[in-house]
Amino acid sequence: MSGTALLQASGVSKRFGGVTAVDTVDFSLAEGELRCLIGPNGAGKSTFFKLLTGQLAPSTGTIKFRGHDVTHAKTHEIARLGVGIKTQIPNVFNGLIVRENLYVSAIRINKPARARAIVDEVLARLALTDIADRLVGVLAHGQRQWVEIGAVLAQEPDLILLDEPAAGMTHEEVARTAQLIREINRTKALIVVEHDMQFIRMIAKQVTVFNQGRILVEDNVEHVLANQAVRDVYLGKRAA
Amino acid sequence: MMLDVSGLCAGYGQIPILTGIDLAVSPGGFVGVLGHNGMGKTTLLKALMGYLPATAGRVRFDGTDITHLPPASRAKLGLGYVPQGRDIFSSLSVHENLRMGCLLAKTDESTTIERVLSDFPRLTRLLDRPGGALSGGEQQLLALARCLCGSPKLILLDEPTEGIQPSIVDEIIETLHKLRQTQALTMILVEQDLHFIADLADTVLIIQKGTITREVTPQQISDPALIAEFVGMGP
Amino acid sequence: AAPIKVGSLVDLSGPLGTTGQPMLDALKIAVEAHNKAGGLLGRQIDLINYDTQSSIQLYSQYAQALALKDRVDVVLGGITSASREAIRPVFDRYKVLYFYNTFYEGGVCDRDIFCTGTTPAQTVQKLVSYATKTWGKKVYIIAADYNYGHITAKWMTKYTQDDGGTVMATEFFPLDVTNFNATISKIQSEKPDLILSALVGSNHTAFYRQWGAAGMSGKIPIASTTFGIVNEMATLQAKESNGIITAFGYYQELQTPASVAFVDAIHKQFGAGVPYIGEPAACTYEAFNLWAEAVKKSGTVTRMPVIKALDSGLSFDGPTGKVTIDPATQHCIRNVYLAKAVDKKWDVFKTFPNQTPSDTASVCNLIKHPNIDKQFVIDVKTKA
Amino acid sequence: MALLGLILFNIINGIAVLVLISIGLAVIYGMMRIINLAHGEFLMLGAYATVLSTNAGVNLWVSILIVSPIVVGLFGLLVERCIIRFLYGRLIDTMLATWGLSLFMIGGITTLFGTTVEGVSAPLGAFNIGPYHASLYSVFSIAVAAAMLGGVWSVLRFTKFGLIVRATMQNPPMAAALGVAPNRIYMLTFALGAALTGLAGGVLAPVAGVAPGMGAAYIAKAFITVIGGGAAIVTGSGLASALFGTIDQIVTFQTTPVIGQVALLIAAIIMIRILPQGITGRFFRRSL
Amino acid sequence: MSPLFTGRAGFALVIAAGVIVTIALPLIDGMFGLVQATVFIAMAVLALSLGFIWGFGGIMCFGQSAFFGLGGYAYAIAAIDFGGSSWAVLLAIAVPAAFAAMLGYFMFYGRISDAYMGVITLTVAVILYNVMNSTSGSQYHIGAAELGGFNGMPSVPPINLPGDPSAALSPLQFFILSMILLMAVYTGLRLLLASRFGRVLVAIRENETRAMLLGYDPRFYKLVAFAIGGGIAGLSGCLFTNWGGFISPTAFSLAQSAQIIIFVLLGGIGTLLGPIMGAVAIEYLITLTGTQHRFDANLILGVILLGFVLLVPQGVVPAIAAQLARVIPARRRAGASSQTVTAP
Ligand SMILES: Nc1ncnc2c1ncn2[C@@H]1O[C@H](COP(=O)(O)OP(=O)(O)OP(=O)(O)O)[C@@H](O)[C@H]1O
Ligand SMILES: Nc1ncnc2c1ncn2[C@@H]1O[C@H](COP(=O)(O)OP(=O)(O)OP(=O)(O)O)[C@@H](O)[C@H]1O
Ligand SMILES: [Mg+2]
Ligand SMILES: [Mg+2]
Repeated sequence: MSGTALLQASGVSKRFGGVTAVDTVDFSLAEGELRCLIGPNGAGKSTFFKLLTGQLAPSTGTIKFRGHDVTHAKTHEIARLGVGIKTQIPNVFNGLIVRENLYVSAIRINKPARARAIVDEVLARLALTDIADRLVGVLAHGQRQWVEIGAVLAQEPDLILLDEPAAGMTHEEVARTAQLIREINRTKALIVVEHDMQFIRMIAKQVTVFNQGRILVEDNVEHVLANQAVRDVYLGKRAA
Repeated sequence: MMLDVSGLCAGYGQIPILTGIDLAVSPGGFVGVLGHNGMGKTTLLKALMGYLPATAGRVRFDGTDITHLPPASRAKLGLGYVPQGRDIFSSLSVHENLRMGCLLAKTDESTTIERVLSDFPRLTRLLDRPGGALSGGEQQLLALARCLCGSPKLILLDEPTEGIQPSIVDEIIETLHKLRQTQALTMILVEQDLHFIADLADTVLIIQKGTITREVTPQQISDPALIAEFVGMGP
Repeated sequence: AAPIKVGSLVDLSGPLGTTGQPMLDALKIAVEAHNKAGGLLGRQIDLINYDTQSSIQLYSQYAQALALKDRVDVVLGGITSASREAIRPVFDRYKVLYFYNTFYEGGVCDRDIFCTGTTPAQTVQKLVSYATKTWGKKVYIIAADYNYGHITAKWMTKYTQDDGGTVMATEFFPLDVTNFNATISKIQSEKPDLILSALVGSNHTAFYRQWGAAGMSGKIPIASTTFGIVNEMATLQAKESNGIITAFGYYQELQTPASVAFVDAIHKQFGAGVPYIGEPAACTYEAFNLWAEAVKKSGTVTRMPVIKALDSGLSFDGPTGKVTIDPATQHCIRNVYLAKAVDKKWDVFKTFPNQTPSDTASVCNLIKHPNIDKQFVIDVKTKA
Repeated sequence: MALLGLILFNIINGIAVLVLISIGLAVIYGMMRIINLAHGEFLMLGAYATVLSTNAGVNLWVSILIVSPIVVGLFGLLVERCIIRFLYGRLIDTMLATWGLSLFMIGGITTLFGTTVEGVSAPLGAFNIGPYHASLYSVFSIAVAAAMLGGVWSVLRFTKFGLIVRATMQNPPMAAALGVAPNRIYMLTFALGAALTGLAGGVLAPVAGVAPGMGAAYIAKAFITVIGGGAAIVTGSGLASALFGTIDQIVTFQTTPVIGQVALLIAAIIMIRILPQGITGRFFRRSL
Repeated sequence: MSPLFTGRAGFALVIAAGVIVTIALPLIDGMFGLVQATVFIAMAVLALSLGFIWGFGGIMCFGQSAFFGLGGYAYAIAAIDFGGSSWAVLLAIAVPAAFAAMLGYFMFYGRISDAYMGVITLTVAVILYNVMNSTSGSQYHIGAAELGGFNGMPSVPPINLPGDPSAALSPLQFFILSMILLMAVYTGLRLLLASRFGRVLVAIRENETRAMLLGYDPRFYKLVAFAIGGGIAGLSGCLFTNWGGFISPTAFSLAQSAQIIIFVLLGGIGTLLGPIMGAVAIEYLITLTGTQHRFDANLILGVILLGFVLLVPQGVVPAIAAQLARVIPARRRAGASSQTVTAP
């Protein structure tokens, strides 16, 4: 792997009682890379994200971010190193309005004036401006997804983890999301989990396939989608 | 008509969302609903299920007027609901979740559960795990299975393929097809996955800003250009 | 002429309501009696009373109301020492004469307050010496865990030792303790000749219940300085309370004419339903009458002259017998009675006339130092 | 030796009392997340029911085992219909309401029956452990406590009702979609909790100082026990009772009631510190 | 919340009202009115302290009386020992704040979840109550100040002009001082909530996980909020002790704790004006019930509360706000301010 690994997970496992959700995974991400993570339901993708963000502590193995060992670091410490995540089940501030959600995210490292600027910018970019003053708690599912993505962007992290960002989004929104991700990727590294293959195709370069907690294959998108094992456990006959 | 909705209006508190919904589903019919985020798809299903009071309009189900019935009574009449975001009983085991599904089952618990598990084999090895611990997709499967336990006449499905791996999506499609043959199953399906809808639905309704603006055939929606036109304009 | 204003401050609701109700009733009787007889100095008497709801904060609040809003000429009230200590500063500050009429641990030394209830020196000593003489010298003390309990326990110890007895153990119980089994076991294992109890409040009534439930009633005799103040007699069954001995300044069973008249008057006016009329009620009644005497004597209701009149060793023949103000302590020299519980009644079997508040006297002399205003904690000499 | 037996007996009895005063709360709080500030008064009502009906000539056992639970259960039902049901999903308001209710009950009882009432004394007399006497009635209350724990647990664990209750408490709308009418479940659960509390009150009546304000003495301990027990309401309350009861009794016997009480409280704090999720939050996760 | 109660206008409104009360009350009402009002104010400050940590920090504290009592005792002891009151007042705030900080560290860094915080705080209060109760007797003293057990500490010297112990404040002066302090606390809290700290605090209340994922350490924010709340409660204890010249363990009692909660709930949680109103309303009611003799005090209070909950669910201030919002259309506000963060 390239020496300039942004993220480096070696031999990482997570067990829940009997269940081994993540099983001795070696994973490495280069600066500015865009990586797609696919795999069957229950393969351990979200759990892996939880390990990367310190929401869970690995049972074994080590995780390094830019050389710092963050294996047992607290969630907020990891976030401060520049890791942002959109979780699978949206984590947003339901009692606050959309604008405030982004503001809280932007204000950590910025002065209020700058923070507001960022907020407005992100709102515009995600076409959230006209629901900017609604309580997030009352938004539709898809809208909440966007708000969460917005919060992550306003945080201006160097590595962005997206757990099923396109879930429940309409066709052209998926396209929009893909577009957005490519933009972001110009400056930042991302790991994206998705089950929507069209979406994956739109963005993917390098793809990692999880299965039963282990890495099944790691290759560029064409090869992966062509891979028989992947078809068997994941894609099914409709190779799309 | 299995379900007959006319001029249905509903919303949250003072906020009106649905502004006059008309739709009819014949027994055995599979109706797809397409629409942008925030256009009111979930709201529609919630209103049909009785979570949101109808501020105007009528809902008839299987001959009886259910406009003002509470959800439980509608369920007893044979309405099934698989909500968006699954709503698994997280501290109950998968098996207990299924048992809850069996409250309205015609056959006895164990046989019902066996039947359903045969349709969703993946759940078998998860039976005694806490529902909350399941992965997103596993939860989606469980929600569907739980709903089928009660063998409802009409199922309201809210984005069932969200976060499901492709092969399982296919399985679900097959399963639903099979059930459609084996049992007299009728369904309203809110979905973003066009392929899924095209495969199952025999009519597709486009919903915009709380009203149904177009009715199209599955064939049509496989053409992206048309879709862009129907659903296209942003929220 | 404008009516004279008398203020009353006792709990009518909450845990202490049982104690407060008869105190107010007694005061009403006293006031009405005077009004019928044409009032004081030719003026009618208005009684202004507040329900302090067993809350200390309300004591302060209403005390200020009486002093500043109603501008009363005298206040009678307070039940727990805590309530007294809460309102004493108020009446000191606004120069209002104040009578405190419940038996308490003693030691209050303040020119603006008269304490008409009994103190340990008057009751405990009698109780203990009688108990130790009749039952034996090995004593087990149980008391409520607050000032009154602690100080009373000290006196109990002292007097026990004075009578050549020994205290095997002393236990204090927070007021909200409801399970006494551990203690009951301890007592059984210690095998004392008798138990001295200063338990307080309805929660502590549970002790006598559990004591009975454990089949101990009558097995080890109990003497108490507090039994009865929250109507324990009414709550407990005869077989649970029979044989318990107490010492107080008054019992409603007392058959003197004054006593009988007093009790009848209250029952006539408020029905036989009123809680037991004990020392606090009687003392309140006498307190008012003492004050009334002083007002007549000094021909005014203004504070200092009335205090002087009271301190002239004024006395009054009340339901409890003859009560006399002791000028040095502004406490009362009064009779003390011993009684035994028999079928839910008190059988008064011994009288000790004119008992002086010698405990308070040992620390307080208002004649010498008129400007003190504090409660002394009398340190009781006991052997380790 | 005999003394040891006696102490042991007290410990078990102490535990039983904790179970009695907390089980009803455990059901109402654990199932409905309603912080019932009137819990102490429900106990009081149960005690009054026993005392009054006994004084009215009803057989003591009938009063305790039947009258009290029914009276308080019905009262609970009434409260649920008239007050609580309007406040579901509004924890805050239920607290306000139940606090008001507790005041109302204290006031009401005082107005109706005065500040004191002639209590009933414990039946059954005593039995001997070596040279010591112990209350036979305590044996009875221990039995009742055990029965309550076991009963509630089995209901929740084995019966369909239990399953439905657990599901409904977790996600009412979904339960409704499966054919359960949540309001009925709430109503029943609340009534059940009340009835249990009433029974407890009845059992305590002969060994407690029955007065309108008696509830205050129990409520704190009840809450500490229930919440300290953690997620699994029955197992939790049981274990917490065992832990706190033992500490309380032993320390009290060794030192003084004051220290005993403080020890209990400190034990609670330390326990929660060690097990931030309560006893059953850590172990017995899947229990009830 | 209606913008009427938020934003600068609302704030100005509230303060104006405060000033008017401060000036008008002494004119219209007599000495007693003032003294009475003063204790209500002390309670209002107390309610504010809980309203803040609970409504905005999401910290369920069932033992707020612990800090109230500590404040009271700290003041009493210091005032007796040091003569002058300046130090006493500072200690009355510092001691509870420090204690809250310690307790907070124990709870938040011990990852103790909400319901359990309730129990722990409640327990701590009960312990303090029991301990203070068993300090009767001259052996328990701090300097010249005897703790006095259940009977408490009577005749506590009142606040005096700084530096001159002899110049004790008159009831009028003390009333004005209390009023000023109340408004100061209110203002302070509003500013705090409008600041970055306040916004993050509320965000944490809404979703702790998300806050962490954004890089904030919830434990720290909660700790600070809790300590501030403790300090304010202490201040209230100090005012209370001054008002009655007296403090006793009942300050720590369960009843006291419950009452504080009720203040907040009645006024409306998630607001600052609410707790103040709630406190005054309840205190006034309780005082009233004691002056009538038809019904049992508890009975009346209970009925009123029940009726209130059923008729005005969301609490006084939100209810009023909602009403106003209906009649007066909400103004739009610019910038990243939000309905839920800036509180009335
Ligand atoms: N807290 C937990 N306790 C027990 N098992 C768990 C827990 N969390 C996750 N699991 C199990 O770990 C496995 C991986 O879960 P995870 O959510 O990572 O899957 P996933 O790859 O994200 O699936 P999906 O694509 O459906 O979201 C699943 O089988 C799940 O049941
Ligand atoms: N509880 C609520 N209170 C007020 N408004 C709500 C509430 N829930 C949803 N809404 C609003 O109703 C509108 C429709 O919501 P709905 O969930 O039906 O959209 P949807 O079509 O299901 O979107 P999605 O595809 O994202 O699920 C949205 O604008 C949303 O903001
Ligand atoms: Mg996942
Ligand atoms: Mg939806």
